[in-house]
Amino acid sequence: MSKFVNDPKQFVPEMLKGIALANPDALRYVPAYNLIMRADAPSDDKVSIIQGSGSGHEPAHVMVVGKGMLDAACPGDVFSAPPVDYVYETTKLLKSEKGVLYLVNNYTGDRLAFEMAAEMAEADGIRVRTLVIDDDVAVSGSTHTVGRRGVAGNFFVMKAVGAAAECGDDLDALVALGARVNGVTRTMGVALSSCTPPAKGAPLFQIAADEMEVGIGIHGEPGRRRAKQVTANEVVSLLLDAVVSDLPFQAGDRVALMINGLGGTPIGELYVLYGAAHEQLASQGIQVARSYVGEYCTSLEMAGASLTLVRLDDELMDLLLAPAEIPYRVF
Amino acid sequence: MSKFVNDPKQFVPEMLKGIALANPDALRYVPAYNLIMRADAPSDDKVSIIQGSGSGHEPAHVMVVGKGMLDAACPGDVFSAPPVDYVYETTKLLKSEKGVLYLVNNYTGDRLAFEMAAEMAEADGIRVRTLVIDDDVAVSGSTHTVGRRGVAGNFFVMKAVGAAAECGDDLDALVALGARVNGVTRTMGVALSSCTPPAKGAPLFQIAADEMEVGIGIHGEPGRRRAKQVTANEVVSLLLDAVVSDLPFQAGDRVALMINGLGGTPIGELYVLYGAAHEQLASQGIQVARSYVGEYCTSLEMAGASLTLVRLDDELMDLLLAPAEIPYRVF
Amino acid sequence: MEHSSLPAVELIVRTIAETAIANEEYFCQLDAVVGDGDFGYSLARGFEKVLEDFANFDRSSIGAFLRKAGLVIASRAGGTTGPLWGTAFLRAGAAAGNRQALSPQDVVALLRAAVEGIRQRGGASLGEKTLLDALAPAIDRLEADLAGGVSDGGVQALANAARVAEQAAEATSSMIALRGRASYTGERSIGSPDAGAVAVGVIANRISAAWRDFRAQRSEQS
Amino acid sequence: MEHSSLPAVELIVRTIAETAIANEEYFCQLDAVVGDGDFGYSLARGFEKVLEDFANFDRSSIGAFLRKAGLVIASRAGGTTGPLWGTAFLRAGAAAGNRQALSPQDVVALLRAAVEGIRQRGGASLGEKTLLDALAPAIDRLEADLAGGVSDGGVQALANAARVAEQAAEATSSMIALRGRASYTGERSIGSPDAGAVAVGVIANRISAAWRDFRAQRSEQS
Ligand SMILES: Nc1ncnc2c1ncn2[C@@H]1O[C@H](COP(=O)(O)OP(=O)(O)O)[C@@H](O)[C@H]1O
Ligand SMILES: Nc1ncnc2c1ncn2[C@@H]1O[C@H](COP(=O)(O)OP(=O)(O)O)[C@@H](O)[C@H]1O
Ligand SMILES: [Mg+2]
Ligand SMILES: [Mg+2]
Ligand SMILES: [Mg+2]
Ligand SMILES: [Mg+2]
Repeated sequence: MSKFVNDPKQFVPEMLKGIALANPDALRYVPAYNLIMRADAPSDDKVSIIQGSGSGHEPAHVMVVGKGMLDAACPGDVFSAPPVDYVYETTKLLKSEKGVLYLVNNYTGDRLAFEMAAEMAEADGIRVRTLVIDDDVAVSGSTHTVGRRGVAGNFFVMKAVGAAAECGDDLDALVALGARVNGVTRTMGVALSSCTPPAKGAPLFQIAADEMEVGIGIHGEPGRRRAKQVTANEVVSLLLDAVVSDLPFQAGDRVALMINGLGGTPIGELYVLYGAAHEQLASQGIQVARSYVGEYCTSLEMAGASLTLVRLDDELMDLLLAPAEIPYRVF
Repeated sequence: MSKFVNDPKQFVPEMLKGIALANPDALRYVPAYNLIMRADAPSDDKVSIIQGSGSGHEPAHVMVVGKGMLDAACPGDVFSAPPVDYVYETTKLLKSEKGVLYLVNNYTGDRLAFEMAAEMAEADGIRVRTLVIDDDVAVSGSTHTVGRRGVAGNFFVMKAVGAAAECGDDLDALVALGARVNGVTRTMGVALSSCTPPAKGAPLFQIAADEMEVGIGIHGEPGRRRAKQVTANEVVSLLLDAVVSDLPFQAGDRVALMINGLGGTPIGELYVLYGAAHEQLASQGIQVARSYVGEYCTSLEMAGASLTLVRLDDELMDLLLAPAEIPYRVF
Repeated sequence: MEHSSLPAVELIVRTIAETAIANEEYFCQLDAVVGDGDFGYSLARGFEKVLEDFANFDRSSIGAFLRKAGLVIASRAGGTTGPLWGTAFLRAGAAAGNRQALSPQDVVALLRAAVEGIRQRGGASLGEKTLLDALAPAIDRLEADLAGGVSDGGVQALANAARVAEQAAEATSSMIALRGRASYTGERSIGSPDAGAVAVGVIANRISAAWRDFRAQRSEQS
Repeated sequence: MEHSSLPAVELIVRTIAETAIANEEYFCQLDAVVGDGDFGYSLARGFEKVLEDFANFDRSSIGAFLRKAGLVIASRAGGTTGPLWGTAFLRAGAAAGNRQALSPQDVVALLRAAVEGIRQRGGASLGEKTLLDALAPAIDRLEADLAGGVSDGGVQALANAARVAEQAAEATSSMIALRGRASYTGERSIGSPDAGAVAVGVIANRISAAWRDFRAQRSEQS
């Protein structure tokens, strides 16, 4: 296992400690609940936004806590939804007069944990609303009773509601906004390799060196099909076909285009994908008005990428451009 | 080869095209010379700063062109210094009354290319000065006639001289500043895996799954020794021992600490290293005043990390905190 | 199993916990085939905490005891497992109420309440390749065996129920997963049993053995 | 090799170029052992461009022709190779000046100028495991063989020089690399020959063969 790790069971806490040490003024770390929160939260003038999910998707979500994004993140172990307790205790610590907004990626474990925590928090008199994010077009069809997964597109929901919350928007407005963003956001990913959770010590699934998993989930869940690897341009075509036809995006649309690395793919390759996607979209009359290339929602060290499109309007563009300050930064 | 690539020989141009498409207003791309330059450069009120090196180290250097950082980057192929021509033509396009500053990582190929280009540009009446960066402590001792390598620490030189150039500092002042930053910057890296240049299609070197290369270079060059993998805390100890003792850094120093990913290591692991390094430094009385965790100078998809320390003073801190706008960004 | 008292309930809970911990890796492996490989981990973390706090659990009634176990599981186990298994114990506790002993019918009612909790919380129906597909038929069998009255304290009935659970778990192999992370594998989930269902089988088997030993000791002593 | 004229120089340059391109992968592999594996790639890209522009090179003199080749190599080949090989051709061109033909002594002087250019540009001394360690002894041998005059137009002298280059390249195996990317391998570079030196040997060998054929054709024709 070629990883920087001490005791694998302490991987998540040690990562969180590192984040806290790197951001002593901006963040507070509560080890008992894997909680990373803004040092200046909660405030009764602002809805508290909480996201939680399994770990291993960094920078999502523990590295995007800060002004204009999340107020807190309470991750579970690698690829495991957080225990109810973490969510409940986090909710109590982030309690605000304006209410608490849960952003939940649509996975059974996450939904159940937040649902139970919400019941408990509401019993304490805390106002909670939950927004479920499900941007992954790979999962579709009638057999999927669990619905679509939430993947890299959750960045846009966090960014938009984070910016709006900073302006003082109330809980219901934020839920409506988040639902609107989720409604115009679509993603599909492709994996070129597997990944190894530290505590497991072995790859999550097997994939041959010349194969790819089309429609991969961010926990190594299978997607639509296993196929032979193809060129970067062809990868972009098949991702775009699935994503564009789903909403559908149409000629004349202005979009944000995200090429998200899954953890092991260098950013140079992501830009090769970006260039191809930008041009293929242009040829369909879809204009990329804002670009995001890098790692936003990963699967440990998995080689692969996902492509997200968001249909923009002026309000959404403003929210995306609003300033934000988080641990995940260059300078 | 699990990579997103079309024709491997077109890997670098396609990456550059992607960068240009993602930043249509800020950047200009000149395919003939692999050139990425600020759209608003050159200006006779500002020294033009050019960096060039092999590709495969992204975001260095093509993704850090912009206000407050580089004015242009002209990379060679993957892990290969740029041809003289690229550097020379770039220099002509970036010609400024205030002069042109070359930032060159200390590798023979890069030095020779910039040296020949400088001779040619000076013959054209362009004022050029060159600053060689050599922060890697792995390479030392009397046998190394080529001197130390320039690695991730070059970020701090670019950031500092980039900020100072934006304030109108003249060429000599920038060279002096850059030399000063380089003089207080030290780095060492460790690799847990090899990497595969697209045009080569096979790993650059062989390393067993339980081994690490201590003191790795950013082109897969060997370091100090091959060893069995150890815990994250032990990795930090041995990197810090080498880096701290070299300058040496001392109790009472305020430093910037960078944990740089080499391309294939997820940021969660980098924060595990960061936490350990921060604490080990604190126990030596060295205070981390500014942190950088992420990818700054990579080796394609190599699993591994480097640790950089910079001794700070107030002027340098201000330069690091000065705003900058580059393609490599989160929002 | 004429009238199960708190010591009997403690034994069952402890046996579940020890089995979960002992099989952490096996259960993870099963989940890795069609799911995401964390089931054994989540289950073990939850029940580890149960054993850790065991001595201090509220023992004022069987219901209080089971509710406490449920809270600990829900609070400590991540994934889908924490909420589902936590809810199961909480509901069983609620069904037991402040009883100090359970009749065979109480035991069945308590198990039915647990199943109903899982069903409500997770929204799954039978045949969707979840632990319900092992749990429900095993309880059916137990109810049938206990209905006519038993002479051995339920030893044979539990053994039968465990066998049904194991067989039913095995039979989930032919199902297509429609719930949890495994559902993303779609058709590919066919051919491997559901991790949660197998866990129910393994645990039922251990409970059956533990109960047999427990009864044997009691009759020696008496 | 009494008096080499432009066609002879063209043949040599073309042979170097074709050999570099044909051995791209082999030279990369050699560089990968102790260096960073790009030597063959850089060399091939440079000489590809030489062949591409070949027809349009300035042919007003041997010096002009060689300088043009040097410029193209320096401008197109990356790595250390571009500046070093480019400089070598530029210096050889400068030494040739506007001559239309070269005496054997001119050829040696031109090669010495190339070596001196590499030495100045790269700062390497003999014994530091670079291409100089094959090139310098081969030129020494060529100079010695040509000194007494030759009757076969230099065919045998070139063959001898090529053999010396190959042997010297082989002998770099025991050296420790002190220049270029290979120097970072330190002690580990011992046991494998230097890529640049091997390339010089291979190229010298191909030049020797090409020259023999060229002379044979000429004598048939005459
Ligand atoms: N909605 C559901 N209802 C009942 N049981 C479920 C449901 N979803 C999953 N399970 C059970 O939980 C097991 C997986 O648990 P776990 O690995 O913790 O969940 P996940 O990784 O999917 O979040 C499955 O094997 C299945 O038996
Ligand atoms: N300073 C130097 N002087 C002369 N030859 C050198 C020098 N450095 C490297 N070489 C030669 O160049 C070859 C490597 O070329 P190349 O791969 O392009 O360089 P690099 O990858 O080190 O930039 C070596 O095998 C060696 O023969
Ligand atoms: Mg899970
Ligand atoms: Mg090189
Ligand atoms: Mg699971
Ligand atoms: Mg090389």
